[in-house]
Amino acid sequence: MELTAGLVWLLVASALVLFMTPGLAFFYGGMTRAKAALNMMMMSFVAIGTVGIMWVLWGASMATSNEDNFFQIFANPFSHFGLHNFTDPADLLKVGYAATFAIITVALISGAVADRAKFSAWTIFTPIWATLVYAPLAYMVWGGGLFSKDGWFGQTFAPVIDFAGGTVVHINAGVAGLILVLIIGNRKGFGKDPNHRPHNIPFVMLGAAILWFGWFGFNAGAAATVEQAGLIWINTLAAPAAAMLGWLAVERYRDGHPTSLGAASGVVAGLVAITPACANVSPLGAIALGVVAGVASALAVGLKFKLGYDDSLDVVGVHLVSGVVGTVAIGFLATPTQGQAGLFYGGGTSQLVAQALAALMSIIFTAVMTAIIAYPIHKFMGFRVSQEQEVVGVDLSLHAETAYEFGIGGHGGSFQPLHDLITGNAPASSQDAAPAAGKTTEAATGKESVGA
Amino acid sequence: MELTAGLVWLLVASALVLFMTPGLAFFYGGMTRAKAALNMMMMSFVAIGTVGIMWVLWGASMATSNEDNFFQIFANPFSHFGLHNFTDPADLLKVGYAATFAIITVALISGAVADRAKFSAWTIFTPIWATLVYAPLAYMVWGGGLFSKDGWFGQTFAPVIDFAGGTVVHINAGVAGLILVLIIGNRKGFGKDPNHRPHNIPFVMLGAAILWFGWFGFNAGAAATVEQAGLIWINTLAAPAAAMLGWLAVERYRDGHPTSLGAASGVVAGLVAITPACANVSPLGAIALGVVAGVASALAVGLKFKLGYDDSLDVVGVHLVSGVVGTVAIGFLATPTQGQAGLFYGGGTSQLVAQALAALMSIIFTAVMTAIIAYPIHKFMGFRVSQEQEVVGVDLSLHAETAYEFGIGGHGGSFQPLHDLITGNAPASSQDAAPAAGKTTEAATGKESVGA
Amino acid sequence: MELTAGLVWLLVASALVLFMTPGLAFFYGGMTRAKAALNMMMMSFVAIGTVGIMWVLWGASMATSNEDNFFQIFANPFSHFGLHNFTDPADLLKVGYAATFAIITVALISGAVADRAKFSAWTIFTPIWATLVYAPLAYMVWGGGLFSKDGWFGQTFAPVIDFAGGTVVHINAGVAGLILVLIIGNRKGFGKDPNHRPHNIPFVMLGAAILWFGWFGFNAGAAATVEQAGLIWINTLAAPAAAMLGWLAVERYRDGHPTSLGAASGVVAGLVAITPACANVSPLGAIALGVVAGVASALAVGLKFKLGYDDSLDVVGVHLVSGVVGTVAIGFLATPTQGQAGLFYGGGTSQLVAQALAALMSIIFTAVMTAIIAYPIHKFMGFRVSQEQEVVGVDLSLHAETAYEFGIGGHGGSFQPLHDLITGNAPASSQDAAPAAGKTTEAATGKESVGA
Amino acid sequence: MKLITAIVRPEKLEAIREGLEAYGVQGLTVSAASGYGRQRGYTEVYRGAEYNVDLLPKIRVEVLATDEQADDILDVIISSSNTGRAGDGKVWTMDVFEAVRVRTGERGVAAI
Amino acid sequence: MKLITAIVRPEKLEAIREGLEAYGVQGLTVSAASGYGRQRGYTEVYRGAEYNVDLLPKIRVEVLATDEQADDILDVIISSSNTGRAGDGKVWTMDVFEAVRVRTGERGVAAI
Amino acid sequence: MKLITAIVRPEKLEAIREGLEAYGVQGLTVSAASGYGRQRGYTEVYRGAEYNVDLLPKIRVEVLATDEQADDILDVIISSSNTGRAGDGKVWTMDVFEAVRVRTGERGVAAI
Ligand SMILES: Nc1ncnc2c1ncn2[C@@H]1O[C@H](COP(=O)(O)OP(=O)(O)O)[C@@H](O)[C@H]1O
Ligand SMILES: Nc1ncnc2c1ncn2[C@@H]1O[C@H](COP(=O)(O)OP(=O)(O)O)[C@@H](O)[C@H]1O
Ligand SMILES: Nc1ncnc2c1ncn2[C@@H]1O[C@H](COP(=O)(O)OP(=O)(O)O)[C@@H](O)[C@H]1O
Repeated sequence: MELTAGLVWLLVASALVLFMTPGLAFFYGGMTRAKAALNMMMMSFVAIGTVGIMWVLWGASMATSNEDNFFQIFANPFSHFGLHNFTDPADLLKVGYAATFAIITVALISGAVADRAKFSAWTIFTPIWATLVYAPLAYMVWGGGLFSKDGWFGQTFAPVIDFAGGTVVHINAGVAGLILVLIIGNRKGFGKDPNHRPHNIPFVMLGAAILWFGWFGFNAGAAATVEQAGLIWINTLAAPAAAMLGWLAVERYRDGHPTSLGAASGVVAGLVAITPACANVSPLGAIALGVVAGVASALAVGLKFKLGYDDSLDVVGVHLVSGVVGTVAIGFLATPTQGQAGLFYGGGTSQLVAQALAALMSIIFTAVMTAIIAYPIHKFMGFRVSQEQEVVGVDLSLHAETAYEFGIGGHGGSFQPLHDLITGNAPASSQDAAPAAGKTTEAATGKESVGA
Repeated sequence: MELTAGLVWLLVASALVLFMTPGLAFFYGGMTRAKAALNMMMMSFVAIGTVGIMWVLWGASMATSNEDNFFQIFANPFSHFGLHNFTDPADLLKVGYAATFAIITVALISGAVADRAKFSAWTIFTPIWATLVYAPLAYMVWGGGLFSKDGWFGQTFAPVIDFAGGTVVHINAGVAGLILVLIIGNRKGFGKDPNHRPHNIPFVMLGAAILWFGWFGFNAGAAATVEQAGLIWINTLAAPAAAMLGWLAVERYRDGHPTSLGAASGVVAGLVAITPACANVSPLGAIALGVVAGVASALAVGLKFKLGYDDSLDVVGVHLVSGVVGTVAIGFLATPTQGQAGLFYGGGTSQLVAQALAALMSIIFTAVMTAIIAYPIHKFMGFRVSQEQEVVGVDLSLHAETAYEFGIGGHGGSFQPLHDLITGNAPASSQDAAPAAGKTTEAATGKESVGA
Repeated sequence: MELTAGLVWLLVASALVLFMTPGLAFFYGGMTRAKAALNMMMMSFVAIGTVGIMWVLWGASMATSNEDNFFQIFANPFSHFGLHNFTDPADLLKVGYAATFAIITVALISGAVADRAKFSAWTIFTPIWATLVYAPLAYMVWGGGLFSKDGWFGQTFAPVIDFAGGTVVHINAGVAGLILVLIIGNRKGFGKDPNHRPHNIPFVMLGAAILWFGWFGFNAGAAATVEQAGLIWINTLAAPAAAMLGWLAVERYRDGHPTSLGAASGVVAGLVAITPACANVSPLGAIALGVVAGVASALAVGLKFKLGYDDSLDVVGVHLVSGVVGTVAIGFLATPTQGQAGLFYGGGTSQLVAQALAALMSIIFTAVMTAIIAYPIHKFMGFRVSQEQEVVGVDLSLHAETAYEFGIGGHGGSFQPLHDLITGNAPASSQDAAPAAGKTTEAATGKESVGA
Repeated sequence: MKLITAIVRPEKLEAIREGLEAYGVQGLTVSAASGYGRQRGYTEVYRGAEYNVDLLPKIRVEVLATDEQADDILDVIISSSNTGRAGDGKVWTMDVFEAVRVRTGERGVAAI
Repeated sequence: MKLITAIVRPEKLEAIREGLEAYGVQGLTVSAASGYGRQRGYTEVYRGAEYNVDLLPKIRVEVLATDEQADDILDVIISSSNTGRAGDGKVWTMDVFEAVRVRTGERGVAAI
Repeated sequence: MKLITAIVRPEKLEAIREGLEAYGVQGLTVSAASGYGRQRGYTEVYRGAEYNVDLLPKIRVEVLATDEQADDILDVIISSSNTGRAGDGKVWTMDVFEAVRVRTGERGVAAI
């Protein structure tokens, strides 16, 4: 089958959404301390690896509608295992697009546990969580399950409107982050240590920019018509623009200074809020929604200090809060032209009830399931590093690396040519191999230490 | 209406062009001092907010052709207020695309006033300028106004050829930057202070890369045919490539060293020059135009020191100069296949006269209007920070942030858990709220100061 | 001709692939020392300039199939000189797409000679190498030459399967890098100097992210059908995901620590390996291929220390090794649905033989040709800087710049307003020009030196 | 007068400051340093190549003090930065010939 | 011989250098420092959480000098870095036992 | 006791460390500095505007030593960092009144 316009757009949108996860790595990585930046970024990167592979193997199968499902909660993981048995020519494209959503949802969670999560535990947690939490929720909302028009919930209340992932992605990640924090605990010095402030704000802005760019694929990738694509595009511009101004206004009036971290955060809050609503609100509705989300999240990020849980990079304050704002706002703002109308457009309260209830049920589902997955991992292999590793920095202690080395002022050290170990030869034999190798081995005396 | 290939391309192109503005933030942000980097980036980011919202509300309406216009200068701002009343299914897509042009044009101006503009004044200036300067010029050139084939100028001389914004975007921004500099004045130490040199050249290159990438959407987004799209794509590769080499050659022979800042600047100069001409010159013409633009801007950036105006990041030298080069070059290089031929292709001087005259009229229009907007702002609320704020750095004094914190060597300080203020509770009451909150409040003794 | 879906995708893909070269600049630039970062990035940037222009002038003509070729090795460079004489409306789009491949292949080579190559020599080397090595190989494999179905090799053995450039791009660049290293020699302190470690790993990850993003255009840009596009997309996700995990596993078990540099490197190794095979293996095949490539390259990067050649950023270990892995693996893993089946799918050994032989012949061709080009350059103009320039850093000695300036802790210096030289006026005359210019000139006393 | 120079663990800065403030010291100067001593370093790995980092981050704290206070200040610094493990650092005092407060030009003990 | 150490405002480096050069000093060494003193700090805000930065950037200028010149140099530094506001910094001198120019091995006053 | 301070070329750190280790020194402290002296600087160019950088990167190496060892250590440092060209740097020694090892509280020569 020849490429169609819609499928070319899906192809592009999938690449855009995949690009968002490294964007998130920068958004988060710039917000941590310098000595934990690589680890922060690695949590996003490795999620592409683990969730990407898991999705190809059984995740796509679990989230795809077919006859063979488990109580409207997930589909048979083996019917398309390894992506075989697909018949529609466009199916692989759709699987790719869906994979990128699974990946970023998992990566989003990592912000809550910055600076202290054990990388090995995270690597194990990610594919399990994607299997037991993400894939079912995606199936329930988008795959024809519980919350869809064919599901029990959809038929009892109303089918949930969640165009691009208010519940499936943002509420889901926000709740999972909160549960992880409650299980593994706060950072040493939480709320007191000034070194917990962002080490590289331009990276945060770069991350926000990549996220925004990719979000056009995220929101509009599944647009069916020109009208819908145009509306989604405009809303994906307007809501974050408004949320940025909203967040900055809060800062201006509360703290006296509008900050760049606030601008970047506001953009993301606005993007989160418009995600479920992008195809169902008018441009003016998107502006209103953006302002509300920006203000709500700007106020919410301070809550963790009041309540004492160290959601380090505000996954709750930004993704859960603005995710709920966006999901519930649909009940008010949905325009009649795109299906069910919201309360403000004379559609009554039925959609509002459905939205609120679905948000609540997603929260409970994710909270319970995440605890069931994370608690045993924490119990048996440990989900956080030792205090000493935290003080040294997770980059060094887990990855044996430091993010930057700008010269004498940075770290330094001796080069130990342990490369012989790489290939398994003894130093003695390698000395004869080649002049340069001999030179290398000579260095192994431990005398060549330098640096600062 | 189903998605068509052309509209999918518009969808992608719009996202690409929006991505250019954060790209510009890095291009500019890397060129300032470290202590003003965030403010520089914020001027671009906030323009997405203010101009984005303004465009949705009334800007799109002003720039769009309809019966109801004001002396061929702008259209009725209220006929499509909030983007209602559009009838063509593709209209919202076109509005989105146009919005991204308005945004980046405004952001471009900020380079002229790096390190010293007041952020609040800038936030107010941007939507007003976009309303009174950008939207009219866009209407006059592209919306069916003065310079178009139906306008007075177009019928008297010839319709201006400005495919993607030589006058509307680059000349416009360059002139506005110059006027702002003349109004708010030079940086302290202009021309003498070695700390005015770029603090992060990789960021400049990243910005240039993102700009180039997005510029394919900028130039080719409105391509009508395959032939045109192909030609524009090639020209958008060839002109900046040639301009990069041209700029580097100037540096090699004048200063002895080809620099990376020069390479990045040359790329942008070439992109600027090909912008109006991209659909009307041959690939060889694009190479020639690129070389001329690269050389011209490389020579022009030194002028500010001679003439004594502190166009800090060379908005004039790059955007105005190469914008004029590109706009006027069309009069010589336009190929006959794409409409009116240029002088070198036997088309006579009529197009050349039209191009030069239009450039001149744009310069005058923008200069006058920008002065009318900026002068009162400067007079009544102040458009620049105090000398002390400039010395401390605009990042700290305006945004209460610093861009980087790489460890002990950087800034440091005490964490004052003023979070209680966030939620409005008194410290005392919050102490009882939760154990961790109590811990936080305990820190408020002001004794926990650390850092370096 | 109106835009078609396939051509819109080509338009987007071309922009994506062009974006890869700056991505590579960051991937490589982050891996060098801080004092050589700009030079590293410049080698990629200038390749866009030199190869871009060369491709427009004669490269496209050489690589394009037509009657008039030279022993099936390259086509007539003059038949489409300057891109004239093209008749198919889509031809310019295809030329643009092809140009981006030529550019990145050349840029890839630069990693081998980090920190010491002379920029002027590199600038001359790049267009010559692209003309005499890249364009012929592209013609032989893709343009209808030797290795294609109409060529001698293709008819004798089997047409080589190299969908997106295992031989043309990666083996080619890897071999050229190796030859360059052998000609210009190792860095001072190779294998001993701890300062040779990466200075900015987030940049490496940014580079890897941009590469991955662009690689969807690279691999899928030429997809003919929806099925093929979907398969390629999935494989371009799965193989690097698997390779990342493979590389991390090697590090975990060999060195004790999975690193972020390893994750980024694994991604690139997986992308390299899937490049030739992307349209011919199943998703499970892509996962297997990714794991093998990740493990193979993780083991191979240590070889340079054993063998004593300073392939600084592992062009051989990553691009040559994984390029060979991918090219040869097709002989085993090619599925029957996409043409010739591989050994594991009952296709016999004929394709395997063709793949291995073609890889070998490419290696020999590139090695010989690169030596013929680079050796005279090294002999007559010198291909590497002096030892003193290397110690000072190539950024300062070749480009008169430093990458970063974060404040007092960095470099510093006096601002010498030599701007007068720029415009050629004597200081005295310029003093009268304007008050600010006078101020500037006053600074030329050399007393205003500051910094640290 | 004396100048007390302490090369100590970076994470001890806060404790030292609190201690000195409690004792009544009005000012101090901090800068970055790296040290090599009995404390063992750590290993960094880049593409399989190992680096043994044994120059470890430290901070230098300097305090100008009168002869009388110098010994007390020494004790305050030591007690607030001691952990009992290698790498705790060194503190030393030197005689100062003259000291001046730049703001006022005051000299000697008045300048501290 | 004496070593003069000045902890002063970063923006004063240029003035000090000009002053010392005019006086005839041939060399000096500069490094980064942060200081805590009577000068009040500033506030940084990140997502609503406030940080009170009171360790402020300073530079350390060090000059080796003969006993005779030491006092003049002290005066030059003070007069070129004084602004009269808190945060101007401190300058102190210490006795140097021996000094060597590495290039030639010259010792004592000849090494300066 | 003596404190030996050396301001030398950054690339000489390794040689100094090897020399001192061979001599038997157990620890040292390194920090970044920039110096201005007889060594000429270099030029940076940004968009055609030239900057004459004459503050050049140096490192500061500090070693605490007993009075007896101080002179030998001085010699070791000088011989391992000398290149004979301008910019080699300066080394000086100063008397130390008291020294303490933070870990154990040992004072005087025992603390070195
Ligand atoms: N002789 C010395 N001269 C200067 N600094 C030293 C000396 N010995 C140790 N140091 C500094 O003290 C720090 C701690 O030294 P270390 O030997 O680890 O502690 P300890 O002596 O308590 O075992 C070192 O990192 C170094 O900065
Ligand atoms: N007792 C001290 N010991 C060491 N450095 C000091 C001392 N007091 C002040 N300083 C340094 O001098 C700087 C200026 O001190 P400050 O108290 O603001 O000035 P002043 O004493 O003129 O009011 C401080 O930032 C700090 O670096
Ligand atoms: N009088 C001085 N006081 C402090 N440091 C000095 C002095 N003179 C030189 N230096 C330091 O020594 C370094 C080398 O000085 P330089 O004059 O180039 O060497 P030389 O004296 O051997 O020619 C300078 O960069 C500076 O850091």
